[in-house]
Amino acid sequence: MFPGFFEWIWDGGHMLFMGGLWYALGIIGLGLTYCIFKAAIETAQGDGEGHGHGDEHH
Amino acid sequence: MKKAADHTKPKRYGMVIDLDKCTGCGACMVACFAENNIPFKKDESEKLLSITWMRVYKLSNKKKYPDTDICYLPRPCMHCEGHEGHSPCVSVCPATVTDYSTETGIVSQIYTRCFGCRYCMAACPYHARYFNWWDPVWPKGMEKMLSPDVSVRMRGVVEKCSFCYHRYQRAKDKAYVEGRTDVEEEEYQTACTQACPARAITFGDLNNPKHKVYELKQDPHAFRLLERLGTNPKVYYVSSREWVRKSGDNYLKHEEPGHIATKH
Amino acid sequence: MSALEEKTKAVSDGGGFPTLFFIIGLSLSLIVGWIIFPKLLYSKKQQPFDFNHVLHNEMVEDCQSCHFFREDGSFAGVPKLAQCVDCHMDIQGDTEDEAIFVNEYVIPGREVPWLVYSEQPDCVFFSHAAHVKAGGMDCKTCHGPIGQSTSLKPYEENRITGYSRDIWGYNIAGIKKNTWDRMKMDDCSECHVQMDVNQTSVQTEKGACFVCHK
Amino acid sequence: MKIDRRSFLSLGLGVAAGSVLSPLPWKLTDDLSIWTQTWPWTPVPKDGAVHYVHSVSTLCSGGCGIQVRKVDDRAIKIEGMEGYPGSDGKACNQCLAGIQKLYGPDHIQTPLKRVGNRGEGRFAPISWDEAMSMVAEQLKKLRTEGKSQTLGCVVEREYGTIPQLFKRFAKVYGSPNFMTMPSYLDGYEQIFKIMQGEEAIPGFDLENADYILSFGSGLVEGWGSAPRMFQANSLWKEKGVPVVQFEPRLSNTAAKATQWVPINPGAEAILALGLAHVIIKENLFHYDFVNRYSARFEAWEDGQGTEQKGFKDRVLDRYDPRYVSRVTGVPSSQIEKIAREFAKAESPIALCGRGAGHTPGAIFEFHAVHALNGLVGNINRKGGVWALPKPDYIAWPEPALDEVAKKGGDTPRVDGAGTETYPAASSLTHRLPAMINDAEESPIQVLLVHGANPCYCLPDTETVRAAFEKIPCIVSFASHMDETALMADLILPDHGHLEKYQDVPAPEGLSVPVIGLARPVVAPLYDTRHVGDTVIQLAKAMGGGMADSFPWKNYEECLRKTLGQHWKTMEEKGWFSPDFSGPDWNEAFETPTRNFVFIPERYGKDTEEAGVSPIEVEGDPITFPMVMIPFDHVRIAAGPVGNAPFVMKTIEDTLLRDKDIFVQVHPKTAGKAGLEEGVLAVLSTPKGSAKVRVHVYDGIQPGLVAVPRGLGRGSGDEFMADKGVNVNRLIGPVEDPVSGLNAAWGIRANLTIA
Amino acid sequence: MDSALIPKGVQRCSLGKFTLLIAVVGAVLLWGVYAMLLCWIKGLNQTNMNDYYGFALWIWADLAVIALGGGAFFTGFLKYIVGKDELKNIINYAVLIGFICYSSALLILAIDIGQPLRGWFIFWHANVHSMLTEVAFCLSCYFAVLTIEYIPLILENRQLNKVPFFHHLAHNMHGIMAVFAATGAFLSFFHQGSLGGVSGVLFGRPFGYREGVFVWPWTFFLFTWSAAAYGPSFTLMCTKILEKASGKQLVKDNVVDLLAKISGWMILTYIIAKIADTLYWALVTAPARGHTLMDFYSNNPVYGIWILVLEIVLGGIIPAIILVVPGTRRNGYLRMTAIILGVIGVSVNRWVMVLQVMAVPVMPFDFWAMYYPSWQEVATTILPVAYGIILIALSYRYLPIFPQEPELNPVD
Repeated sequence: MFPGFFEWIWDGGHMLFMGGLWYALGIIGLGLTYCIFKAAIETAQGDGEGHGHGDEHH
Repeated sequence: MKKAADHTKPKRYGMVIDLDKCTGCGACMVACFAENNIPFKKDESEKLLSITWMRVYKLSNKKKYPDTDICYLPRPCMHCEGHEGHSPCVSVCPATVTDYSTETGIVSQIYTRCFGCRYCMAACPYHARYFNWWDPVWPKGMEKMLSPDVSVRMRGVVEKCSFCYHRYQRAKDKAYVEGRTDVEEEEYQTACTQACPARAITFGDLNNPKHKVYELKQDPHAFRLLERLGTNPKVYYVSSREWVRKSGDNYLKHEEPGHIATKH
Repeated sequence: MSALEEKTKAVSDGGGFPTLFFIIGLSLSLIVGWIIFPKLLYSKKQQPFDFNHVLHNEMVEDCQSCHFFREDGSFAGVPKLAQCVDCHMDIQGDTEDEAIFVNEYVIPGREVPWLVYSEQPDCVFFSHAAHVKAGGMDCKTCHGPIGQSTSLKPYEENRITGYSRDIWGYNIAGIKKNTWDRMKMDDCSECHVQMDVNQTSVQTEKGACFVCHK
Repeated sequence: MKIDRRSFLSLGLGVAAGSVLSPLPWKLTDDLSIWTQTWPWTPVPKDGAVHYVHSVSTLCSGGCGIQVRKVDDRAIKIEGMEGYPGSDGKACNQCLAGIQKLYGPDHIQTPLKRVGNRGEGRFAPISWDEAMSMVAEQLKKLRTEGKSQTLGCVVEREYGTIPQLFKRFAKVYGSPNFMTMPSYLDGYEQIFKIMQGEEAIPGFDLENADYILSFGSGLVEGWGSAPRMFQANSLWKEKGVPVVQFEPRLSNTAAKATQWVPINPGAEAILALGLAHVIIKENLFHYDFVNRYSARFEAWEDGQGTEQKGFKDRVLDRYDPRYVSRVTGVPSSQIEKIAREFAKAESPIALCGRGAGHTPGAIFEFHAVHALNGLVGNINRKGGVWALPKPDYIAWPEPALDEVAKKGGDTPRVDGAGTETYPAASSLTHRLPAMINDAEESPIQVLLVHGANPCYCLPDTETVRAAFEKIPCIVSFASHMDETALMADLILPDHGHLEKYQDVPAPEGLSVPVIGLARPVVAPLYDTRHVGDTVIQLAKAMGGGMADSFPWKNYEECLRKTLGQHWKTMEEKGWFSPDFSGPDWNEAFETPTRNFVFIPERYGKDTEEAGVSPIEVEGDPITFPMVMIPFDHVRIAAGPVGNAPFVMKTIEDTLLRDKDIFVQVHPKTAGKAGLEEGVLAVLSTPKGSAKVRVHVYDGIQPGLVAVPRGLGRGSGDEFMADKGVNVNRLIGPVEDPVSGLNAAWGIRANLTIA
Repeated sequence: MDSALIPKGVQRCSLGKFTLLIAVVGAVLLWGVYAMLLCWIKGLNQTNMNDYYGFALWIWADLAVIALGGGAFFTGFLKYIVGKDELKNIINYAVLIGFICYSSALLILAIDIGQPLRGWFIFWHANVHSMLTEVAFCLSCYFAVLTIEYIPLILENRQLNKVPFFHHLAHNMHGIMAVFAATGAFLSFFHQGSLGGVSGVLFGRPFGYREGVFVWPWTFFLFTWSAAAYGPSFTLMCTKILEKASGKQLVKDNVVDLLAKISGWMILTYIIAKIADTLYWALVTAPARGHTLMDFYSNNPVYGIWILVLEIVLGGIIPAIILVVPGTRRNGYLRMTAIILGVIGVSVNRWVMVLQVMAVPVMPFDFWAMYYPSWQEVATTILPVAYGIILIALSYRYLPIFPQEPELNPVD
């Protein structure tokens, strides 16, 4: 799964396949982290009321 | 600090089974059960749930009385070489449980690594792979007969014939202690070969001209099972009967066995 | 509302307390994971009696005098009673352990139930012959300086797996300093890759599985 | 301090983050997976020093030379012993799986006393002392009542020190009723007596024969010593030796043969005589042998001075190929062709003994087949049939017999063997049940059974059971629970086959005499006792002359003394081969004329008139339109001991599925009866009926129903018990009028949908 | 009672009626859970699988739900990447169905393997050459994506959204949803394909084996394509079912029409490719291995040539035509017929690629292996259906799944 594992070989197959996987995981992970942090900061700043969703506390 | 001592010439262990001699007695199966700690349960008559690394199939020429003929065909794991070691099962295993060794040409199966997805079983056209549907249970006292050379398998994993690889390991140990690096033909024989009372099974290195199998596989009546699929199996069969040879593979109506299969 | 409570409320509104709680949680679980967990994971067992390798080493040629190869190439491992009784028919020295040995095992003819630190799982085939005879390795590389020990350490058994702690290594993070600190598959493989031993696997281009497995 | 939701959440997040950064989750995941790799309940075999012990296995009638692989003190695996005569490095399935009999759950662990009804299987453990004194008392009582002849002993085979101890016991006790279980060897025994004048056992030099005619013998189905036969078969393939198999069903042997010749069952003798007809007519017989060393080939004068037709004329008169073809169903051209090939071969050999040879068959058949060997002069010759002397290494001093023993010993045997009616027979055990059932009081009062399993193996097992019900005291020496032991009052368990010393005259059918040595591979696991010791101790307990006739301390001493100088060889090599070089033809025959007699004295006037006709099977053709024939399958042990679990595992699913046995019928037969592959059906014979499944098989003569032997065990471990049907339950004996042997090859039957 | 949780501007049935529905379906769910536990505790001997039938009902269900769940990735792809904005009115539901399908698939895999506690070996000791490894990786990653897509929906629940953090989180996640959707589409393309590859690479099984390009057999592409083609149909079918169940129109006709049209064209192109593949396989691939097409469809009690006709004609050509031709597509009944036929078609395809592959004998002396599932297998296969119904019911009741619902069903 990671370079250095018994099953790992530095060949095209592993680099492409695992590269693709880690790339996808990276995007998901980073995206999610970004959302959470941004939401946390926005919450801390208390400007949660202005997004214009048709919600009741507007 | 590379060490060359262990590099012996690559081998391709394989078998030649003489179907004319095989009487279907089943001694190969029994010897295999005992050698490889194969579990047994109360009812083993449902063959699709019965673990037999070596299974003896009964073939029929499907002709009417009195022209009927039958032939037995022992089927161990074929240890397919496929294309450069990519046998049907080796390449599909998701967890690198099963592997092909270029040193011996043996397809290995590590039970403790297997998590039981059974993809390899789907991949094997010979049905040489078996799943442990049940926990293996030995009646009280009978676990005494278990051999320490072969690991006992747990429920939920796939197992198959290993060409009694542990015998190769043992033989190598003996060679090392005696100051040799390689094992002789007679030092490494599978349990079924050893047991076959008809001496129908011959086992050895298909690459080694000194081994009996080398010559036997070149018999004009030799064939392999399902050669046309490109599995490149290492078990050869010999039969003087044409219908038996034709039963070894699928042919279209107009095809003749000898002309189709890519030999050796 | 007390002053403290007010403070708390103020802090929690301002976001100070969550950080504190986060840190509390973090350190708690770190302590549990790194210190308490390893203690719980392993049970300590004592050997039947103590054994002094140094003392015995002085009387024999080398390790293989007791830990010998059989003719068929297999390795005998921990000596059986039959080997020990050559000298220990009766009590030789004045240690309490020897007295236990002679009285409880030699006289009734009972094998000593030694707990083997390096006992590998059943799926492992380890060839001593390949390493010692063919590879010319010494015992220490894998077993450490056990020959210089004057007493036996307690045997620690993993409560879940039932295997000796020596396999995973004493460092819970699995970090090793010496070659003999761990006996996991990767440790075997590391050396095999380095020495280019049986690197014949089609799948991994490393050691074929059936070299070390059975 | 107020812990609100937010603090709680933070704490949780902290714990989660800390856990991820600590080894706990990772190590636990890893350890859990390792836990699954060897569950606590998965046995882990202990390693140790490997060594091999050579022995001879007594699980099969062949007597396979074995080597047992041991790891420390555990027996792990059985393999063949290299160099052992006959089996040479190989062993049969039963013997290969023998470890399972050793450690298996049906190994009897202690002496048992019956507490339930006969056959119910309820026993209570008792001590050896108690058990021994119970038997001794019974025997003493019987003897004082002057009924010593009512002691019966049943063993599997006659040879070897253990059966001989029983024989001696019976003799000094005062009973002639020492019985052995039926087999094709009984037929050969009688044929050697009447045609060659010899007390002999057959040896077949199959390795050197160059033409094999088999009259239904299952050469690769357990006939003789299985591993030896397999190797012979392979040798034939290598050398191109023609093998012709006459059989109504395509058995494995037939499939392996060069030529399978389907034949109407029961007509084998006529076919053999048909072949003889061609050989004689075309002058293809062995002149030298027939002219110089045989008698009654040509016409001869009998005691009254009347001229009798010789074998030649009788055969020429009656068995011309057209007639034979009609009776046997074999085309006459084929008969002629095979006869010529057979006669022209260098060492042609003709064999009989159906299947694995569990039943003897008609004496005519043995006669006709053996006459073929005589015609080609292939007797006591390389590649031929040998009359081997019975093992004579057991040379114990003649016991002194007291009055009771003499009186009892002189009474006629219960089974009629050796009486005027059946002078050539030495044992006719299949007749015993009827004798008991017909008598008011059982003529057998105490029955000792060792190594044999009459309640399973004798034909018509229901009748056998009924007879056994009538015997007041049955003592079994079984080491594994079997059908007969279940009927016993007392079980004095013998050691298992891997736990004891024993001489094993083996292997069956080999052309040189060999005595193998079985030896203890492991120390006895349970509170069992060597049967030899038990017999010796019983004799001692009887006191007087009986005790004196058994002068040995124990069995081992008896065996060592008996084997004398050979003991050392046996210990080292595992066997010894007594000197034997066959006598010349001019010394070979001990008939009054010192010749090979083509028409024996007892061949009977009646047969001369009527000619040989097929043995009729029991049952009326209207109620039972089909004919059932039992067949042997190499993966099913049909002898006293049933299949080990490993062997059960090899049984094909066209023979047994779950608990149902399959019977084989031709598609036409099935079609007529409205049966299809796999359906449940009722197989009925005059002896009873059973639920079976149908296997439609092209390789069987229409009208026949073939049933595998060896299933339907009523005892033993869960792996073999109550699976399928014991074919002996559905078939009865048919007595051969000349020999008294059981000549039944089948029985009329009906197969209807269930 | 739970009115505070119900989205604004819509009407829902009474809590009692709802609870009854959940209870009934829940009972089925529990039955499934019981069977699942049996399989875990006692092992796979609880199933009727055997050494010839190593893949059975479950794997079919797995492949089928993943194909049907393909609606999520393809609708997402269309909305976020291609820019079909109308699809925002159905994307939530597509995501929900996708989430159910994928979570079910993972659950099924966890039951199907013989050693669940070692299941993670597939990641840890991955063999990158195995199609199953690719399936496992992409499946779990894509499941993560679907979870991410589903979370903001949950957070939009009236009460949850009151929590500022959740409110912001949902908003932010919506903001970069296109990135997730793109990643999801990428992953999905691959794992749908690898599922096709699972049987396509089995060169020991002439029935399943297909040639292809590089490491990918044709089935790799066919599976991706068919999932994209039939997935939206399944979304539409589920929408229709929910509309029937709730008695309300939830999505506007133009949205349905658009998705049906796209589905139709996809099916059409797919079925042409499938026919080409079948012909090549029947005329070239199989004969080269000694088989005729009819070898695969005769001498057994179940698998006749009808199965090929059902899959290609009834499940492919006919729905394709109905959905492509505007006239027939706009006819509600015909459209629904086409959609149902399509769903059957793709399910049959997955069945064939799993179960028939196992059933066809390869060794000439072998026999057709027939198999029927045990009740434990059936129960564990129904388990996801029950779970899906419950999740849809809960989501529909408490989350604003259908943006057009208030407009289409104004509350008095």
